[in-house]
Amino acid sequence: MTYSDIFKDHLASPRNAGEIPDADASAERINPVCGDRLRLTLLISDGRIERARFLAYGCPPTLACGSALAEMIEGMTIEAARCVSRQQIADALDGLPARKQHAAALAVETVRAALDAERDSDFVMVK
Amino acid sequence: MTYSDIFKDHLASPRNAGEIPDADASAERINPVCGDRLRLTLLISDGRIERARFLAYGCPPTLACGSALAEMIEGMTIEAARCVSRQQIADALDGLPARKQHAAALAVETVRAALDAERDSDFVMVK
Amino acid sequence: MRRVYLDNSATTPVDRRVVEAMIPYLTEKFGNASSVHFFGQEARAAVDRARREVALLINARPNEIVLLSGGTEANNLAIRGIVENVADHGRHIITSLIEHSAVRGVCDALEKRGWEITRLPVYDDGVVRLDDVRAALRPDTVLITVMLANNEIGTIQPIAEMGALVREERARGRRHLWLHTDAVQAAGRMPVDVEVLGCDLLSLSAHKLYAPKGVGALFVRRSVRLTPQNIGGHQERERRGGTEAVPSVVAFGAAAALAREELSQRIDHMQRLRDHLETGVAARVPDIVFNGHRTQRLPHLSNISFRFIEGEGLLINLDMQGVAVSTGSACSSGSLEPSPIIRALGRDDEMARGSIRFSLGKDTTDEDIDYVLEVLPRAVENLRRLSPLYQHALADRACVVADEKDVLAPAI
Amino acid sequence: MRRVYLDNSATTPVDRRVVEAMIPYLTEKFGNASSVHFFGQEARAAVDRARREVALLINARPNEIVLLSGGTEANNLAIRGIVENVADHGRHIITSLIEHSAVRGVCDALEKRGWEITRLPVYDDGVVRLDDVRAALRPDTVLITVMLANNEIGTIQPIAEMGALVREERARGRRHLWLHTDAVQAAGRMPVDVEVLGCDLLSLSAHKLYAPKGVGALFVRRSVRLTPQNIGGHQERERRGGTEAVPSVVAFGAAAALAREELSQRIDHMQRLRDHLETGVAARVPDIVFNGHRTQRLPHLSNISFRFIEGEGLLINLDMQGVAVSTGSACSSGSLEPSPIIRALGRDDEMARGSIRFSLGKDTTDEDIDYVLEVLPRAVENLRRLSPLYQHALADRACVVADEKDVLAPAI
Ligand SMILES: Cc1ncc(COP(=O)(O)O)c(C=O)c1O
Ligand SMILES: Cc1ncc(COP(=O)(O)O)c(C=O)c1O
Repeated sequence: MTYSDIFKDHLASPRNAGEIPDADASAERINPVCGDRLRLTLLISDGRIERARFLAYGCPPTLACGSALAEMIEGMTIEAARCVSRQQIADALDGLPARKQHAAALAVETVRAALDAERDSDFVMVK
Repeated sequence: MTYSDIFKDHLASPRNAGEIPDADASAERINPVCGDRLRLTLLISDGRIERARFLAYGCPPTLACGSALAEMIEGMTIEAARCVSRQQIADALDGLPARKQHAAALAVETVRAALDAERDSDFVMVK
Repeated sequence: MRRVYLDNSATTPVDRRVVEAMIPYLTEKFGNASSVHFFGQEARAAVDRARREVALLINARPNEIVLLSGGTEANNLAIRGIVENVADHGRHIITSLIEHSAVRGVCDALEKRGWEITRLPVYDDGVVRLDDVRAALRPDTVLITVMLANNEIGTIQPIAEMGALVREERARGRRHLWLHTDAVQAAGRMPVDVEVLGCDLLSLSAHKLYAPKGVGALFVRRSVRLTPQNIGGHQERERRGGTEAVPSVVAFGAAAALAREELSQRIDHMQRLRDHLETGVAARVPDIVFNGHRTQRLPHLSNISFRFIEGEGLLINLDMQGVAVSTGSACSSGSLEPSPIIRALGRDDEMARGSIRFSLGKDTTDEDIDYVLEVLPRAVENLRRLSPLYQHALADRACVVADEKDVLAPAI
Repeated sequence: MRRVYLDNSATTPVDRRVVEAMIPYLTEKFGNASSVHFFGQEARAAVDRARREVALLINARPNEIVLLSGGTEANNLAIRGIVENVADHGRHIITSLIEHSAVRGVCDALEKRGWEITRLPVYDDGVVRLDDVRAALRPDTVLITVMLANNEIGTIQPIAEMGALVREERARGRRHLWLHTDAVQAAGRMPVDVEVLGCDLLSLSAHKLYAPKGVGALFVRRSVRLTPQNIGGHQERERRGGTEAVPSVVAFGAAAALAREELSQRIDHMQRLRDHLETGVAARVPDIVFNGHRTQRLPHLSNISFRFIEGEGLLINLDMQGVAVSTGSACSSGSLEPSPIIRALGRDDEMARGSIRFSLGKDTTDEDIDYVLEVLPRAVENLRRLSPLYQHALADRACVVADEKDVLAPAI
């Protein structure tokens, strides 16, 4: 269970850590198996993610995946962000141990949940 | 299972090894449990053992006890030789491992058998 | 980078003096202790000397010491060796909830094979109660196996009291009840005396006391009979087959001798630094809980739960700054495994996941501890800043302040 | 005194290069391979490297190697691990009459617990016949365990043929039949390739190939499932609990790499000297018998029965002159224990008691052998002069001469 240097760097200096006070979209997801948590807040304008901030509780892969995710999606279109895959996140960390793939899954799930919530709120507004 | 220096010296340079051609008394005894053999031949005159020679086959304690025995009894009276104990033989070797006491027993048995044979032959002659 | 090793409960470096004692037995004096010739006798004599030293460390006799491959094997041989031997007399085992995985694993495996296991609680101080042992005793109980000192929180169990209990039972005519204790963590860190403890079996591992990994011992009180587990050859009086690991055994003996001679210095030294560490952490880091009984514990160990964060993240952050510690929680195979030991104290999952074990050694220095006190608070703070649990708690506390115009709640 | 060590089948000295490879893992790099931090990862990486080297030595994959405490434990885990796991499918085991005491002892213990054991003969050449294996196979046979090379006479058994037989059986749909071979003596002395052998399990011990005592390995072909015997921790993929003996494992790996690189040189060297020894002894000492197949045997070993004398006496006499050898016979606990291996060759007790094993090593020299050829004939002669059996035989031969006016009978 050795972690890559990039992985460790994400742990030591998390990218985009924190919370956006008046976020356009947010989600907090819990991995029901192990209790790990990921919270994501986003500023969105013109269908593009302007800022992304994350908070995470749990084992190191969850922290690192949150960091990699938040860094990666900043500047992406909503569509692109919705398509971010586990593999992309794992790649950004130079790989994840086989048993720790669940952390990337949590990250993917959280960003989609946040974007779904955003879409729903748009929908509500239109209505 | 370490052997004493004296023990090893008996092994390296057995005392009184060999066989007396026209012995006054002799015996060969086999330890029925392990097959070890001790052969003793004696020259006796005036109730005293003038020469004692041994041959032995078997584990080192049997060889050493044969050597110690033959050395010890040369010059003894028949009565004294008959009374040689296992302990005396073990002492002459600076001790024997607990599991090897049977070798001293074989030595004691062999000298007594030889002397018994001698007495019996006297008896025959008197008769 | 400065490196500070505070994981001496996981393993210890081999003492230089021990290395020197062992090296000749790798090279010139390499004989097999079962060989009759000079090389063999030289090895045999060395094994005998080492066995005496190991025996002396725990006030046993040399022929009560079975040398084997480590603490795990000692626990396996003790437990399976006893219960298989007396399976006709009873199949009930008493143990605790905080045993090392070797004892826990063997008991679990025996349970599947038809034995019944009672696992005693340890309450919030991490200590088994004698009354619970007494209450758990049944006519078919054949073995009590409780560790002398715990590996994760360092709590010391009342083994001597259990030993007295077993002897009482024997005095009443009970013949098939034995007491085993895993003293792997205790040896070299507190006095261990099999006569004081009154145990029948006691496990030791060399690598916890500055000797190499892969060698250990089981004390087997004379007259106690075991079903051997590793069969072959006549070694160890038929109790454990296999060529004796002469160099490792020699090292174990040398380390045992040093542990005996230096015990009280080592205890004083480690306890002073450990207390310095705990005072320092308490002063610098809020929202922590010390785990385990405050006094009835080993002198070298401190187990702390840091709220809002998970142990492995902290461990890795400390490791990146050269500080080696351990955590009882291990998020492996995708399932939550908060430390079962900390859970047994009645703490919630968050506390169990956020626990860190600092275990000092005889060579730990004041500077080592100062360095930890420098880097640890920052590492905790950084992780907390990331933690949604912490942010939620901050928000809650802010409400309290706002509502009640009160100061921040004290550390929980 | 000059010392000549010809007991390399009992154990070997640790190679200087191996000692150097291992020492850092006693001191600076002392981590526990299960620890997450730097010290642990350093140890883990070293264990992985060593595992690869051990795997390469026998053409296996690293994850097919279970590291453990020696050849004895490997044999225990292999046999008990398999048969306990498939006890519902059958309880018949095929083995040979000349197995090492670890295999023999485990089989004997299983027999007491209800398994049936067929022990195959080895005839006068010390080799198991494939036809006997085939004939012994039953529907409830779950394991064939026959050693690759014998420790006392060095004969090589037809394991590849047994492997082919097992694969034939599998091709016919048989699912619960495995082949184990004890390669402890073979490794480093002949090519050992698990694919060529077709075995499912293979035992190794480090101290027979210039690494320390107390570490070994079991090859477990992937898909083969075992009931673990030493329980605790998650080490070795749950197949063997206990903290990895990192320094010893590193040494094992280094020694395995050297054994692989130097194999053919070592074989040539040892075989040349061994043949020199045998020719020399045959020329100088009458009334001897070479035990075991003349060619199908390990290159480093020679087993000779000296008529009329007992092995231990000769051993001690040689030892007093600095020559270390071994004997299969051991007159312990007052009962005759002539070597069961030599007895299995059909020789009488006298031959079995008078057998001596000379086992050479990679560092044995021409001078060593010359020295043995100088002291051995005298030692034999001295013991024979003491032997009543010899004197009787001489007398018999003298009669023959006297009666038939013939020359002395040739060596018997
Ligand atoms: C309490 C306890 N028992 C047993 C063991 C196992 O000993 P070993 O590492 O020698 O297998 C350990 C250490 O890992 C331990 O801490
Ligand atoms: C053939 C054989 N198998 C097994 C063993 C046992 O190995 P270890 O000495 O590592 O326990 C030995 C050596 O003693 C051996 O020669």
